[in-house]
Amino acid sequence: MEGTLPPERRGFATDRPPDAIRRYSEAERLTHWAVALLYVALFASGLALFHPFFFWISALFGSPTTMRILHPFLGVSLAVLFFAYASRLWRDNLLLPSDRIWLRRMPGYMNGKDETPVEGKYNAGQKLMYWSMIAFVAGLLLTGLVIWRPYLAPSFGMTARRTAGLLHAVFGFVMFVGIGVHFYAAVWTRGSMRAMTRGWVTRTWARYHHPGWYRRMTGKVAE
Amino acid sequence: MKLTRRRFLQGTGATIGATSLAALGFAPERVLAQTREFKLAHTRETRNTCTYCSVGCGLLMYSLGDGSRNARSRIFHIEGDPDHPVNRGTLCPKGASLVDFVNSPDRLVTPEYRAPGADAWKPVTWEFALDRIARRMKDDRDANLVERNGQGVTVNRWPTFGVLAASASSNETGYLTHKVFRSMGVVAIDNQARV
Amino acid sequence: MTNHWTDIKNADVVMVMGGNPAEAHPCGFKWVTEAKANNHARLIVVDPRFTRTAAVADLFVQIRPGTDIAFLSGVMNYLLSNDHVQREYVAAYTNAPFVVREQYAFDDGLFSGYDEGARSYDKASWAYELGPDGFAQVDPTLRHPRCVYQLLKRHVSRYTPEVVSRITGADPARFRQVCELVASTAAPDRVMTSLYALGWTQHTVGAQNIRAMAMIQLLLGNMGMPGGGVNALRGHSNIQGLTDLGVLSDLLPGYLTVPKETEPDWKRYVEVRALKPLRPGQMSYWQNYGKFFVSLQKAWWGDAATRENGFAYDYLPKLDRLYDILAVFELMHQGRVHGYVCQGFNPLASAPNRAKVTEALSKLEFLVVIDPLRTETSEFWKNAGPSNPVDPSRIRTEVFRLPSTCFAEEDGSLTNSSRWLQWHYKGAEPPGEARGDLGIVAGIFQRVRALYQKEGGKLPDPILKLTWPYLDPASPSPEEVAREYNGRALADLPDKANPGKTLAKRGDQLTTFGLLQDDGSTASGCWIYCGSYTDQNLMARRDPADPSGLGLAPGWAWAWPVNRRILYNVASTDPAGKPWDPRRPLVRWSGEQWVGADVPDYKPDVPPSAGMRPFILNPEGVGRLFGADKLVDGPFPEHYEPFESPLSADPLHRRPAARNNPAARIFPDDRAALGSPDEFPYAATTYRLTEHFHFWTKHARIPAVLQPEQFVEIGEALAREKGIRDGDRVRVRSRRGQLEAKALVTKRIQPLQVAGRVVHTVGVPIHWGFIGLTRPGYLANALTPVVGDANVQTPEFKAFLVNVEKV
Amino acid sequence: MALESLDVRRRSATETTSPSARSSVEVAKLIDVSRCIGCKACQAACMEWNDLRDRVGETRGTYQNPPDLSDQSWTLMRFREVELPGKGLAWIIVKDGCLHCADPGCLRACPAPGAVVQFSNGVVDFHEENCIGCGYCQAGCPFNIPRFGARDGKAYKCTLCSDRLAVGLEPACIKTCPTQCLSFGAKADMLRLAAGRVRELQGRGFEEARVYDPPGVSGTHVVYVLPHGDPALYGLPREAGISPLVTLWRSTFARGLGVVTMVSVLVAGFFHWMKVGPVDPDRRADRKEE
Repeated sequence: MEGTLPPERRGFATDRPPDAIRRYSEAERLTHWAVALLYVALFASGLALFHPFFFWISALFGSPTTMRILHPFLGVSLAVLFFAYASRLWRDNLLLPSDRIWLRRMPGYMNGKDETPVEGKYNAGQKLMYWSMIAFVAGLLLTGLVIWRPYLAPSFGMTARRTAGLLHAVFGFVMFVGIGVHFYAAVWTRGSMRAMTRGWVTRTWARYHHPGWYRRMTGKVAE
Repeated sequence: MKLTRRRFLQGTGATIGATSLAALGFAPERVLAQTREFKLAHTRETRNTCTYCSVGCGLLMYSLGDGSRNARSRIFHIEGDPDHPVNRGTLCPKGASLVDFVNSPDRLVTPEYRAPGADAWKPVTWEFALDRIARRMKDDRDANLVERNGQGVTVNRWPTFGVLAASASSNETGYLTHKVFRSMGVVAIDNQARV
Repeated sequence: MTNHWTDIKNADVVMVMGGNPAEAHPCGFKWVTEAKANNHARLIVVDPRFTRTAAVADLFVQIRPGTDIAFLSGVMNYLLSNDHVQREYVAAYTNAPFVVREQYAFDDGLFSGYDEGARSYDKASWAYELGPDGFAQVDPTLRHPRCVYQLLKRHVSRYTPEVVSRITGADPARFRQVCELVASTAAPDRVMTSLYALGWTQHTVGAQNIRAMAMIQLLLGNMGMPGGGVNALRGHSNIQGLTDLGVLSDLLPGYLTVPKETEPDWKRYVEVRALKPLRPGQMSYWQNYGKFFVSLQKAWWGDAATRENGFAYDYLPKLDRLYDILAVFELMHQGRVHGYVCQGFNPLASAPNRAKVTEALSKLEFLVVIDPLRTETSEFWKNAGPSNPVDPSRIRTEVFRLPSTCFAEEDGSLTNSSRWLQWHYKGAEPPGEARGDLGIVAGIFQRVRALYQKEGGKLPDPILKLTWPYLDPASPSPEEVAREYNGRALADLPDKANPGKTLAKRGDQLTTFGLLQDDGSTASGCWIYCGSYTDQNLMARRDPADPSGLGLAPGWAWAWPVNRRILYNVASTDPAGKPWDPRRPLVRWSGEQWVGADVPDYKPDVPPSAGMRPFILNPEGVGRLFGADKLVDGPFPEHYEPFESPLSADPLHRRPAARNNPAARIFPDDRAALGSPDEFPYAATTYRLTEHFHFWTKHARIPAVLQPEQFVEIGEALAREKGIRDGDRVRVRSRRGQLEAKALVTKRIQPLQVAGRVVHTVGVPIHWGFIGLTRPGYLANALTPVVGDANVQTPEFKAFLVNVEKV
Repeated sequence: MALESLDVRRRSATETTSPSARSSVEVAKLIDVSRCIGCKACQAACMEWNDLRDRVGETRGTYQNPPDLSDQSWTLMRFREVELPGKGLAWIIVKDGCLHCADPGCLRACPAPGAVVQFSNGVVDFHEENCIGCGYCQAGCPFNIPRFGARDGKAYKCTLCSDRLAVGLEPACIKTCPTQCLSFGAKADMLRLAAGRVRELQGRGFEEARVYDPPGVSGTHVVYVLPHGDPALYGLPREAGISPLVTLWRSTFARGLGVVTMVSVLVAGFFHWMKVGPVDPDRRADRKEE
């Protein structure tokens, strides 16, 4: 069956159909994937420190000590890139009253029902993901700074360091759950991955997932 | 222990095996929970007395080398002598850090000479230093020894030369110092007991 | 120490005054801890500062520096007026019953016989009333108005608690507690020990400070007792040894004294020293002086010391005056000393008035420094910024610096404060070209002797004929020298009790000074050390066993005299020879002879009924409450203000001559360098810290880490007044110099109410200088005055005046 | 009591039980503050034995030097002058250093396997070759003990001279202590000794004297006798225990739950895919076109 599909419709198709719509700019994509790679490294190293079952991961970083030294630097890099990226998206992610309806019907979509038409570039789920990522990255950054040896930790009190250590782990955990949802959603909704790798989506995809945005992008604006 | 060739090979083999395993990350658990090697094993132990105050604490000194010709001994650790009836193994902070006095960077290592008006030391040989000291002493003694006082009483004293002896030197040093300088007629001999 | 370190554990009360053993002798202080833990002992600390010893004391009293005699006399007054004395002991073993000459008097701070011009006493009146038999008269009832007991009672009656508090600043309630605790040891089964050090000696009244305590101990019956005694905690590892060996300007080995020029021949010299008993049946051990002296001369000059030449009496120099270190630096300052050897001694740091010492050393023609370390003295000519601001080009002194070994690199013996001679062994090679002191001294001597052999010169005989029987003349071995000071028989010594037998064969090492002879048949370089190196080296013994449980360890090393661990130990028994305290039996009369855990300090076969008293060195046979003519500044201690006192008026005497110790010597330029309280209002005292040893450990890394930088201690009240905070830099000035250091503001030095005014004390730890691994600092002796104890010239480092300001 | 792997009770970041067939006598150091003269011999002996040399610092208005514990100072005398009501001036001098907790917070917090080891004799030892320098041990410690090397970034603290203990010797500080402020032996013996000292102190007017062996960390292998009682006077926590934050943070249960939850997310995604499959509007559009 796959073989019968036009090339542009296959998973990570590289042939851009002439009527494709650009969804993410090159800069956005590069930043996104840089952040994603950093996240993977951070999550892996964080996991090694979080639970001894995963301590073997530290060997992938050369040595446990190198891993411990790298982790905070990677974290700060992630935060810088992430916030630079996120700062350009906040307008598109403002929550609208219509988002409430979308959210209410979300379990339905997850079970195969069609989506309620979405107003903006992002649906309510994506918006919530956006805001929660801002919260988690900020939380991880701040708590991470407090326990960053040898640079910053010594200037904080022990209660602050203990609290930060605990919160860092909690944020890391919750963030993993969020990122899991994010990643799965991207895989689950065919075409999204291509949008973030190649930058374009098909008209069908846009019309289906983000009709408002589609209308704006194609000029077929009702307003 | 006699080291046969076979035993040697076994040992080497085991060592190579162990190190390569460790390199692969199979460090034996034992290494992970090993304590530091005991640093005094097989070292040479000498008994001494603390050089500072007059409690006279007993010391055990540990030095490099086993006394063989090619090893130059140096003390690297000192602790209290548990048999000593007074200190019973204990030492005060000064005694506990005696090794840093013995090996102080400020220890003198060569005879030195400072000429009149000079602003620096010049390293000299023992011969030079001792010859010149003896010369100066003899000249001064010959010039200033008082053989008789005003009443004609034999007094045989040399008042222009003095000695301060060390109350941290041994009895033997103190005795010989006293004997040598008193025989020359020196009256101005003192040690720290005066101050 | 009359007793020894371990013996402190036997005490019921430990009185620390004039010392700070927790800080200066921590491992000796261990035995105070033991006494507290195992004997329920109480620890009293009396000091101008709340020291580390005070930190673990049961009772601490702060006093003004230099007022110890007032405090102790107040204690004596309490003991005598409340009859808290060990009556039986006092009557039998002290000179309390002795009647003093009628001419003796004391009035307003001066004893009879004072010559103000000469600043000295004619001591003729300070003597006992002698009977027609030549013996001192006694009144066993102690009621005679001129008996020592009554005189003492009268003398100390002025030191009422009010007067004590007025002079010393001590809190009256706490003074009273001290008196009560001290008095509790008047019981025969309770003992107090006294631990003191330089806090008592470094005063113009140093010897009398110690006498005052000795008198208290006699009144309480604590001398000779295990857990008792008056215990000098000596400062250096072998300061006891060098004192025993007489390496002092006026001493010869074994507490023999250097002849004076008023003693033209050896007979006269011995006569005035071999004192006859003052009471019937007494031993007066110094009667043997001639034997000790002749044996010394034979050790030094061998065959050249003959009866005909008075055993080479003229080979010894004769004194015309004192040549103590203060006098020598005065002479040096006048340009009258040309050559000087400093062997392991750093006088620039440890002699008073450092500015004067620098000037004096600059006037030398040559200076020889023998030391393992770079001392400040050896570099006195080297500019080191403000802490040694000299111009080398103007200093013409030739300086030789010879590297010597340290303790770890030599064999030999050291005598600790317990009088134990302990042998030690070389553990490593010295660094570089450093040589042992024996080799260095021999090197100098061999060369001087060779010059006299070659060139002749003035009086060569004492040098040419000095015995030098060492296998390697350039480097005598410690064993050879030790065998020499122990002594040997030069001829067979016949046993008078068993005709035909000998006590020692010719050439034998002697086993006891009892064998020494005054006919030249024995040689011994230091009679009190005789018995230390017999056919074996007893100093190297290592048996820690303590069968008596009293801590004597008789098989460990060797103690002088004759391995006796507690001096005057027969005084621990009552006049019938039974121990005062049956729980602590040291020695006793068995019915036939003296036996016990320690070597009895007595003639072994004389029964107690014979009336011989236990203080066998004294012609009286008893301990002296009345010092007679032994000290130059009075038969009783009297409080005199330090030469620099924060009080402008004498709180005790009206007579100006009695303000300071009237018999203490002070040179005119040093008197001119004394400061007045208007300009320098604060009392100051110098002292050690536990982390450091004098000026050595600043060259050692760990001690430098533990106490890295110079500081002075200032009480909170004074600091507030001066706007000084912890860690500020302050300048401390005296009339003689100044230093800059960090301020350590503390609650441990409180201002005292003294004679109607407030006196602040400033604490000046020593230990820093311009060379070493610690941060550079100033030599504390920049501040101190050149005036010494009237008897032994130990400088007054413990009480002087300074001013303090924030830099 | 050779301290080799079989004498290990626990290792950091090791969820399985360490080989611990042997059990040796539990040891303890007793610090009787009433006997301490603040001579710093313990500091000197510690530096000397362990071949450490702290830097030559400066004086800041106290006898306390160096100012704090460090990778070169594993023990430190802390000095405090206190006016105690009714008792006058007290110069409180406390030897600070690792207490070798029976339940060590450092070991619980440490994420590096084998960087913290607890031997069956009670010694809690840092093995710096395994240390990654994260600082969690500091957060875990109720007594603020571990310090990091400036050059190597590794955590250091008192080892109770585990190398000396291994050959049957007492720790260097214990051996040197001139006044028997420090004693060493079996913990049971030390507690008996401590109880005796407390009784003696009470007889000397220190009615509040007590033993400090905080139950919050299941007891320690360094036990104090505090003559004035109140631990706060000596700079010790009144209620010592591992912070609940750290307990939660490093608890096996919470972390296990975290891991399980994270794995569950992955599994849930997989199941969802199985059940619902992907959303593919392009494909759906094709179908519509068909």
